[in-house]
Amino acid sequence: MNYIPVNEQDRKEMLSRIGVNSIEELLSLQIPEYLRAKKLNLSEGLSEQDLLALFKKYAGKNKSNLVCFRGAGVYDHFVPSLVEEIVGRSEFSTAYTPYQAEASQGTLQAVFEYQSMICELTGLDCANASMYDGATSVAEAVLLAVRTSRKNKIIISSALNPEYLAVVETYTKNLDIEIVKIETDEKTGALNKNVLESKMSDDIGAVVVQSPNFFGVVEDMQALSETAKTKAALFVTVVNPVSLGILKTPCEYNADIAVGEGQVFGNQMYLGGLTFGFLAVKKALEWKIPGRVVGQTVDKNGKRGFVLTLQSREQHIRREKATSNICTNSALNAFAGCVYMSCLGSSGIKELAETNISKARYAFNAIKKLDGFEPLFSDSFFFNEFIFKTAKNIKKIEKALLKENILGPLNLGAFNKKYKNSLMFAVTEKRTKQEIDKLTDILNRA
Amino acid sequence: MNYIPVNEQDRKEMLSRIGVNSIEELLSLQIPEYLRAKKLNLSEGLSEQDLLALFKKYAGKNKSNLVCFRGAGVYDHFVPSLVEEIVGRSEFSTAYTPYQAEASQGTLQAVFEYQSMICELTGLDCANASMYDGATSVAEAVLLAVRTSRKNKIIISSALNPEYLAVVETYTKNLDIEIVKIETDEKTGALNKNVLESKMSDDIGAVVVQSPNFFGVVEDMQALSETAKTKAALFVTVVNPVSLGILKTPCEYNADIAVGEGQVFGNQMYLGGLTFGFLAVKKALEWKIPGRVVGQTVDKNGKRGFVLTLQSREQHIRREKATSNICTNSALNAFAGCVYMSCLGSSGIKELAETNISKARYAFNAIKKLDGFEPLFSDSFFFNEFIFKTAKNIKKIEKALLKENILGPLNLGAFNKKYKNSLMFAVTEKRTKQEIDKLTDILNRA
Amino acid sequence: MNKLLNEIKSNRNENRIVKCDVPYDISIDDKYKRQKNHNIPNLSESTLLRHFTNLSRRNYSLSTTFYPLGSCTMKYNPLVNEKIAKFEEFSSIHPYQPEDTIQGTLEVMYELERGLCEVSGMDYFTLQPAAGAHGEYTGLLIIAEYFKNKKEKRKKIIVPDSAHGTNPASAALAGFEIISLKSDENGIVSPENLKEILNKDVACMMLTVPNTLGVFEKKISEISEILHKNGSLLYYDGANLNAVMGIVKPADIGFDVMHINLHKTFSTPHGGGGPGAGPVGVKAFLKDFLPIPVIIKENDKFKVSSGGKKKSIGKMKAFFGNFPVLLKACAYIKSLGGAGLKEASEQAVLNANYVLSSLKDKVSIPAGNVCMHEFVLSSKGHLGEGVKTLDVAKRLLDYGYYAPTIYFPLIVEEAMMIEPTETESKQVLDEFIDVLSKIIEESKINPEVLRNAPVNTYVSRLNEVEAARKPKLHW
Amino acid sequence: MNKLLNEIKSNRNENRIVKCDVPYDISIDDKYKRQKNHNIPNLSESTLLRHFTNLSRRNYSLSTTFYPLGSCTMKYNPLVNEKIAKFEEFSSIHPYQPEDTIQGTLEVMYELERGLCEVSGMDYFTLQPAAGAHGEYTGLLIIAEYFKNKKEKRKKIIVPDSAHGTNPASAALAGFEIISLKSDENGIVSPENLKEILNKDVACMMLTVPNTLGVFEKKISEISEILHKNGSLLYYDGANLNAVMGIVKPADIGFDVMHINLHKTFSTPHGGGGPGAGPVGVKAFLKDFLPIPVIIKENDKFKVSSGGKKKSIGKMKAFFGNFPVLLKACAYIKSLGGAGLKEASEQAVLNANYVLSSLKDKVSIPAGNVCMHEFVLSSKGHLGEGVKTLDVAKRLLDYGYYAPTIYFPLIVEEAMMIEPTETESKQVLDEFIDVLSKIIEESKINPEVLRNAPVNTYVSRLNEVEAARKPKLHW
Ligand SMILES: Cc1ncc(COP(=O)(O)O)c(C=O)c1O
Ligand SMILES: Cc1ncc(COP(=O)(O)O)c(C=O)c1O
Repeated sequence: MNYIPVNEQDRKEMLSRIGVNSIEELLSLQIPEYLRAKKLNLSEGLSEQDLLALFKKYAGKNKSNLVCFRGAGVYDHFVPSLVEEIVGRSEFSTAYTPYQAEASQGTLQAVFEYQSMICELTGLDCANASMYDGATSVAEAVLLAVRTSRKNKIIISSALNPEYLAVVETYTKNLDIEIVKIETDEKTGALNKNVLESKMSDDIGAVVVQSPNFFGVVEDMQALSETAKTKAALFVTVVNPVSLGILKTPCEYNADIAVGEGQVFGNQMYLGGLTFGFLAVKKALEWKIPGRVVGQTVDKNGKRGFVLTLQSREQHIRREKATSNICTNSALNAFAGCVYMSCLGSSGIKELAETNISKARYAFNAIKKLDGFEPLFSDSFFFNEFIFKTAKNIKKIEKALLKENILGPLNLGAFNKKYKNSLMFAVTEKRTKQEIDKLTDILNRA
Repeated sequence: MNYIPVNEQDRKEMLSRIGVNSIEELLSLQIPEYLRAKKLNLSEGLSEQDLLALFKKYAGKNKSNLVCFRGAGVYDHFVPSLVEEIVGRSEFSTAYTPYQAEASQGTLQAVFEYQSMICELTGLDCANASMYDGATSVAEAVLLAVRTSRKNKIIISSALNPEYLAVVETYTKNLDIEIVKIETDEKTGALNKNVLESKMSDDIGAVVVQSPNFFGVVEDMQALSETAKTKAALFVTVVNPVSLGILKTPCEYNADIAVGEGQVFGNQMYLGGLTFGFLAVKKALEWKIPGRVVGQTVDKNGKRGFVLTLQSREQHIRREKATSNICTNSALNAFAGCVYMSCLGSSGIKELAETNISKARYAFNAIKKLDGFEPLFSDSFFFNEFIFKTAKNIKKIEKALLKENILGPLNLGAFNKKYKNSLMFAVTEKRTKQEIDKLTDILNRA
Repeated sequence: MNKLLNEIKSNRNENRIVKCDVPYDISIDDKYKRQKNHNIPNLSESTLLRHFTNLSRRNYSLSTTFYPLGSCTMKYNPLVNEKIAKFEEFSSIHPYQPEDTIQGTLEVMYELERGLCEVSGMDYFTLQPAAGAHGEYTGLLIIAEYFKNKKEKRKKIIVPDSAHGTNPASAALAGFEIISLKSDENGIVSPENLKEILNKDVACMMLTVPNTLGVFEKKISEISEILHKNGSLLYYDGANLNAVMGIVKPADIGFDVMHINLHKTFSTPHGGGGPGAGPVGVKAFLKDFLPIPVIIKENDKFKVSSGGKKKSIGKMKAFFGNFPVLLKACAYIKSLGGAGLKEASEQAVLNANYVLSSLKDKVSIPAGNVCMHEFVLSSKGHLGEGVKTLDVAKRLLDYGYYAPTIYFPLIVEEAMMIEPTETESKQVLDEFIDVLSKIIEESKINPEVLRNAPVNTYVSRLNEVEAARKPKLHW
Repeated sequence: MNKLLNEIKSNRNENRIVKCDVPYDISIDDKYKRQKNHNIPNLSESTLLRHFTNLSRRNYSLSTTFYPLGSCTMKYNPLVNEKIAKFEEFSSIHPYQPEDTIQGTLEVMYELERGLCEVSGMDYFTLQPAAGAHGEYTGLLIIAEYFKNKKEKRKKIIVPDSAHGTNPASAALAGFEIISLKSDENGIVSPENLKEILNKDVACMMLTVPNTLGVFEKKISEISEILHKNGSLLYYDGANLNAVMGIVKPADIGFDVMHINLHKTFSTPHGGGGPGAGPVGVKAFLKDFLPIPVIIKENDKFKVSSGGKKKSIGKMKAFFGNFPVLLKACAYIKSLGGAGLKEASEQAVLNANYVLSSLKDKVSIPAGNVCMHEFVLSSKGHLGEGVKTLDVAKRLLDYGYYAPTIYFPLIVEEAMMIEPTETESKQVLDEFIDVLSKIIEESKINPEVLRNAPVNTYVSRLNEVEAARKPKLHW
C-alpha cells in the first residue's frame, strides 16, 4: 500500500523527459552499487481497514480511560471540544513552520495570540512560540540565565520535578555549568528562605524554583525571589499555568523568567507525549530568548500582519552562536493551549484554578479522616496535588483501585527512598465528587 | 448552560436602543399574558464535561461495534477516514441549503460532482441532490412515474424491502394511486417475467423492481424491463449502489428511473438513521423530478460556477403544484457518498463489488456445508446477501453469536410467517475471513 | 485549481481501502453483468483531500460568518454535540439489533421525545420524519387519518398566503386541496377572513407562530376556537419555535399537531441542505395515528413497538428517523436545560428587535416596530435607481456576510427576512447593521457596485437563467 | 473580520466547561494570591470557532496546496494515522501508569523502534528526542559520552558549510567547537579537504546524505574510513532520509549515529512548527549511552527500563517522547510495509528529477542534472532586473503554491530548494513547472509584479525589518 498518485503511464512519461529508462537507472547514476541496501525486512503493507484493526488491537492492550488521580507533571484535565475541532483543522496541522509569512497568517496570528495570553497569565513581557516541553523549557531557561548573567552557577530547588531536573542535568553536563541544589524543609515540603540565603553568593547566576513544587506545595515565591535578588541573581520560576488562575504571578514576585509545561492546557495525556514548554521573560531578556517568536508588523498597504521575528537569535542565521538549537518546536500543542486559554478566558481560568483547589481540598480532607493516612506536610499550602503517608500496603491499594478503573496516587517511594510509604494524589477539576468519594472509600477499605 | 455571547451590559444597551426596559416587556407587548407558558419542567443544564458523561452513560447501554452479518437495507461497510475528515469540515456541515450560490460554491460543486457520479454509476442522465432515504426515494419515484405516465396504477415487486413498501403505501394512500404487488417465485426468490407479463396492461404506469431484491437475489432486470416496456410502462429500479460496481446498470436494461439507499456509500449505520436516497432519471424526465438539482453555469466573467437549477419544479416557487414537498434533504450524507465514490473511483467500486460478492460466496459455501442449514433459494444468483433455512433454534443461535460480539443473520420469520426458520445473512467487504470462519463455527456448534 | 473531479489526474495504482482476504469468486452470468465501465476517476487520497478541502473554502458557513438567514434559525451548532454523535456506541448500531442491545439508543430517543413534549406541550411525538416538510406531511396524514377514522370527508386545508412553500406542497401530497387565506400586511390571519372561507370541508389550518413576518398571532385563541368549533384542527409549523421556547407552548394555545425542525430550533447543523429532522407532536387524541414504530418505556426498559397500531398512518421513512440528528438535539436540550432554552428564545427575540430598531429608519418594516425572533424588511423605495433586494443580498456577500432570506414571504415586496438568532453577539450585530446601512447608502451613490456584486466571492454573479435554459447537470 | 482575540467582544455570562460539584473552598493566604486579573477575553464558543476557523483560512497548508519546501519533506500525512492517534486508548494514558496497563502503548513504541532499525540499519533507537535538532543534540551527547567513557578528549565537530543551521547549533550546545568544512559547489565533501582539517580533537563529522543540494555523497565510504581511522565517528542528519528508504541504509554506509525526522520521512504532519520527533539510532557499541528510559521486550511483555544504565546520557525530555507522533509514524510504516517505503523513496527521486529536468534550461542547477529527492536551483542571472529569489517565492504564493525553501543551503547564491515528495501527481508537477517558468518570464517583462508580490494572499508583503526593529510581541 502506498500513497503515490502516479501510475505506470505517468511514470513512463516522466522518465522519458528525464531521459532515463527507469528509476533504477536514475539511482544507479548516483549511488555506487556496493552501497545499496537489501530488501527491507518489514511486514507487508496493510489496507486502511487492516491498519485500523491492527492498531485497535494494540490499543486494546492498554487499560485506558482510567479515573486519574495521578499527576507529577502530567495531569488529566478536561479538554473542550473546541480545542480538538480547531487543532484538527488540516490548514493548521499540515502547515510547516511559517517561513512564508504572507501564506501563514493563520498560524502566525495564533502564535501571537498564544504569546499574548502567556504574557497575560505570567505578567511577563515576552513569550516565545514554545519549547518541546516543561523539562526542556527549564533547561533552556537555565542556559538563558547563564547567558544573561554571565555566571555559570545556578541554584535549583530539589523540589523541581525530577524529570525536569534530569533534563537540566543532561543539557548542562558539557557546558561548564554548575548546578547547586537546595533542599526543601522536611516539615513543610517547601523551600526555606533562610536556606536559600545561606547559599546565595555573587557568583550565582540564577535561582530556579518550581511552585507548586514537585510535592504539590506552593512556595513563598515573593520571599525566595527577594532573596535571589539580594545577590542580583535572576529568579527563574517553573509554574503550573493552571495554578496561575489563582496564585501570584511571576511578574508579581518579580521573576525574570517563567517556564512550565503546557500540557495541562488543552492537551491529552498521551503517556506524557503531547507537551509544550512555555517560556516567558522580562523585556530586558527579549533578544536573548531561545526559539521562535512572532511579532506584529504591517504589510505594504499598512494592513496588520504577523511574522517570525528576532530571527537573528536563531540557528538558521546564527548557526553555532544561536541562542538555542531548536527549530521545530511544539507549535500545534501550544496552539491547543492557545485555543484552550481563549475558551476559558480570564474568568474561566480563575474558576478552573478555584475548582482544582476546591476539589483537591475536598479529597485531602476526606483522606485525612481515614485511618492509616497522614498528610506528609500537614500545614502546607497545596494547589491540586498533595501527599499522604500510609501504613497500608501500597501495592494492594493500587490493585484495588485499578480494579475499579481508578489510577490512584503515585507511589513516591519509587522515585526516592526518602519518601517510602508516601502517596502523591493529583485532583483536577475533571474528578467528580462521586469519583473522589469512591477513591476515599476504596482507600478506607484497603 | 447556554451558548449566548451577550452579557448583562450588552443587554442593557440593546434594550435601551429598542426602548424597552426588559425582554419581558418586549414579549408582553406581543403575547397576551394568558398564552404564556409555565416554567419548563426539564432537568438543569449541564456543563460540557457532565454532558459527555451523561451520553457516555447512554452509549454504554448499547451493545455496539458488533461484527455485523445483518443487512436488509442497512449495511456495515467500511468508511474511509477521508470521508469523515471532509464531511466533518464545518464549512460543509454548518452551511444551509446553498441559496446564495456565489457564497456556496463548495457545496454546489460537490453536489454537481455527486450527481455526476450517480449518473456514471447508473448510466442515467440526471440525478437530483438527494432524497431523505431509500424508502422515500422509491415513494417519490412512484409519484414521479404517476406524474409522467399519467397512469395511477403501479406494479411493485413484493420483494421490495418491506420498509420501503410500507413507506410507498403511506405516500400513496391519499392520492388515488393503486399499488399492485407481484410475488416472487417460491423456488428462486426472483420475479418471474411471465408473472409480470400476465399483470401488464395499458393502464400500468410503471413497474417497480428492486435488484438485488429484499432476499438478496439479483433479478433478471433486462427481461423484466422489456416486459414492462411492452405496455409502455416506465421501469423503475431500486438498486444497491455497491452492486453497480459489477451488475448491469439501470441504463443497460433501459430503466427510466433508478433509486436506492446511499447509506452503503460512506455512512455509518446509526440505527438506519444516516441515510440518503438517490434518484436518477433519463433525460426526458429531467424537468419532472423531485428535489434539488444543481447545474453548471458561468458567472459574469465567464468563469464556471454552479447553481441550484430547474427550481420552478420546487415548492418554494410552485407551492402546491410542486413536484414534491421536499426542501431540506440529506445533503451531507449524500456528500459523504460523493467523497466515498471519489475515494474508490471506478476501479475501487468494481473491486468493492467483487470483494462483497467473493466474501458472500465464501460464507455461503461454508454455511451450506453445515448440518441443519439449507439455502432457501439454492440456485439463485445473489450479491452480498442470502438466506438459509435452518432446523436449529434461531434464538439460541442469536444468543451464542451475540456472546461473541457477532450480530448474526436476520430472522426473516419476524417479518413474514412465510419465512419462518429463515435466516438472512449479509456479508460485506468489511467482514474478514476470520470473522466469517468464526460465524460458521458458532453456527455449526449451535 | 478550479477543477472538477473528473479533470484531475492523479492516478493511483492501487486501492488502499478494499482488500479481499478470501479467494476471488466473481464469475457472473453475462446477463447480470455490467458491460460498460463507469468513468469515476481513480484519485489518490492526498489529491482528494486537497480537492475537497479547497472546495470547502468556497463556502460561507455558520462557522465562518454571520448567517442571518430568516426562517432558518442559523444558530450555533455546539461542537460537543457533534462529538457525542460520533460515539461508536451509537454509530455502529444496526437498526435490526435486538432491543436489549440498543437500550442506550432507545433511551436517547425516549428522552428527546419527552423533552419535545415538555417544550411544545404536546402529549406524544414521533421522531421519524426526516425534515420539516416531511413532518408537515406526516402531521397532515395524521389529520387525514383522524378524519377518515371519524368517517368525515374533509378534503381541504387552509394555508395563509404568507406560509412557507412546503405547507401547500405537503398538503397537496397528503391529498388535500388548498385554500389560500389572505393575511394582512403583518401576515396576521384575521378571524373574520377565516370565518368567511371556513366550512365543513376543512380538515385543518396550518399556521406558523410567530408567522413568517416574525409576528406573534395575537388572536390565536379566537382562531383556534373558530376552527375547533367547526370540527377542524390546527396545525403548527414549528419552523419558528425558536421564538417561543419556555414562553409559549403551541399545544397550550390551541394547536393539535405540529412539527419541529430540529435543525433549526434545536441547533443541529444543516449540512448544506440536510439531514435534518422534523419530529411531529400530537395531542393525546391523535396518538393512535402516529407512524410506527414507537418507542415505549416499560419497567425501565425501552421497547420498540410496531404492532397493534392499526390506526397508524404507517411508515414515513425506513427504520426510525435521522438518529444522529435526534441525538444532537437531545444533547442540546440536556445541555441547556429548561432555563437555558428559555434564555435562548428570549435572547433570540432581543437580538432580532435590536437589529430591527437599528434599521427601522432606513427601510420599511411592514409588520411594525417590534417582532419576535425575526423580522421582514422591505427595501422598496429605499434603494438607489434600479437596485433590488437581490443586489443588496449579493453585496452583503462582499462584506463577508451570508445574505438574509430574500423575496420571502411572498406577501412583502422586495422582502428581506432577518433572523439573527441568540448566538450572535452585540458586536456582530452592530457591525452587520453598519454594513447594511452602508450598502443602502452605496445603492444611492453607486448603484453599479451593487448590481455588479458580489466581487469578493469565489465566482461573481452567476447566470441562473442560462443554467435552467440549457441544463448541464453532470460532467 | 481581521480581529485579534482581545478585540472581539462577545461576552458570555457563564463558563460552560468548568463546574465545581464540591463546596467551593478557596481561601488563600494573601501572600500566595494573584492580585491582578489577567486580561484574556471571555468569549463564547461560537465566536471562537469562527475566529479560529477564519484564521485557518489564512494558511496555506499541505491539505490545500502543493508545498515544495525543500529539506522539509512535505509529503502527504495520511488521515487514517490521525484517526489512530485519536484513539482514547492511547490518548488517556498517564506516563506513570503501571507497565502492565500500557502494553499496547509500549508495543507501538517497540514496533516503531524495530521498524526504524530496519530502515536505517542501526541497532538501537531512542524515541525520546522531540525533533530533528533535539535528535542531533542527543546524538552528539551520546558521542561526547562515548569519548568521555573512553577517556578521550575530543572537543571538535566537523560540519560542512552546506549543513542545516541546527547542526552547528546542536554541536555547540553539546559542548563542542565547530570546524566548518568547505564543500564543493555540489555540496560534496572532498576526502582531501577532510583529511586536511582532521585531527585527534575531532569527535565526529555531521553529514546529510543526500546532502542539502540533493546530491548523494558518492565518496561516503572513503570519508567514513578516514574518520574512523582517526577514531572519529560519523553522524547522519536524517532530514533527507526520504531519498533512500530501502535504497541505502545509513548504518551500512558508515554512519554510527543518526536521527530521523519522523515529521518528514515518516509522514507525520508538521503542525505549523511541530511537534515532530527525532528518534536517534546508534550502532550497538553506543547502546549504553542512549537516553533513559528504554523499552525492552521480555517474554512477550514490554517493560520500561531506566535502571542499570550508568553510562546513559540521561534524559532529553520528560517521560518518553512525543508519543502521538511516534504512533503515527508506526502506523505509516505498517501501512506501507517494506515495499511501500522503497516505492515512496523511488517516486520521491523520480518526482524531483522530473521537475529538475523540466526547469534545467531556465535556471542554473549548480549540482548538475540528476538529483536524489530534491534539488537546489539558483535563479541568479535568470531573472529580470532587480528581481530576487525572494520575489519569485512571493509570486508563487500568488499562484496558490507554497514557496520552496529559499536562500538555503548558504553555499548557493539565490538558492531555491525544491522537494516535490512522492505524493504529488504528475499533473501537479506539470502545472507547477509551468507556473514557475511563467514567473521567470514575468520577471523579465514585468519585474514590478514580482517585487510587489504577493497580491493574492491575505496580506501583501510584510515588513520584517520593522517587526524586528520595534518588536511588538503581544497584544
Ligand atoms: C416556515 C418553514 N416551514 C417549513 C420549512 C421546511 O422545513 P425543511 O426544510 O426542514 O423541510 C421551512 C424551512 O425552510 C420553513 O422556514
Ligand atoms: C537538513 C536538516 N537538518 C536538521 C533539521 C532540523 O530538524 P527539526 O526542525 O525537526 O528540529 C532540518 C529541518 O528543517 C533539516 O532540514
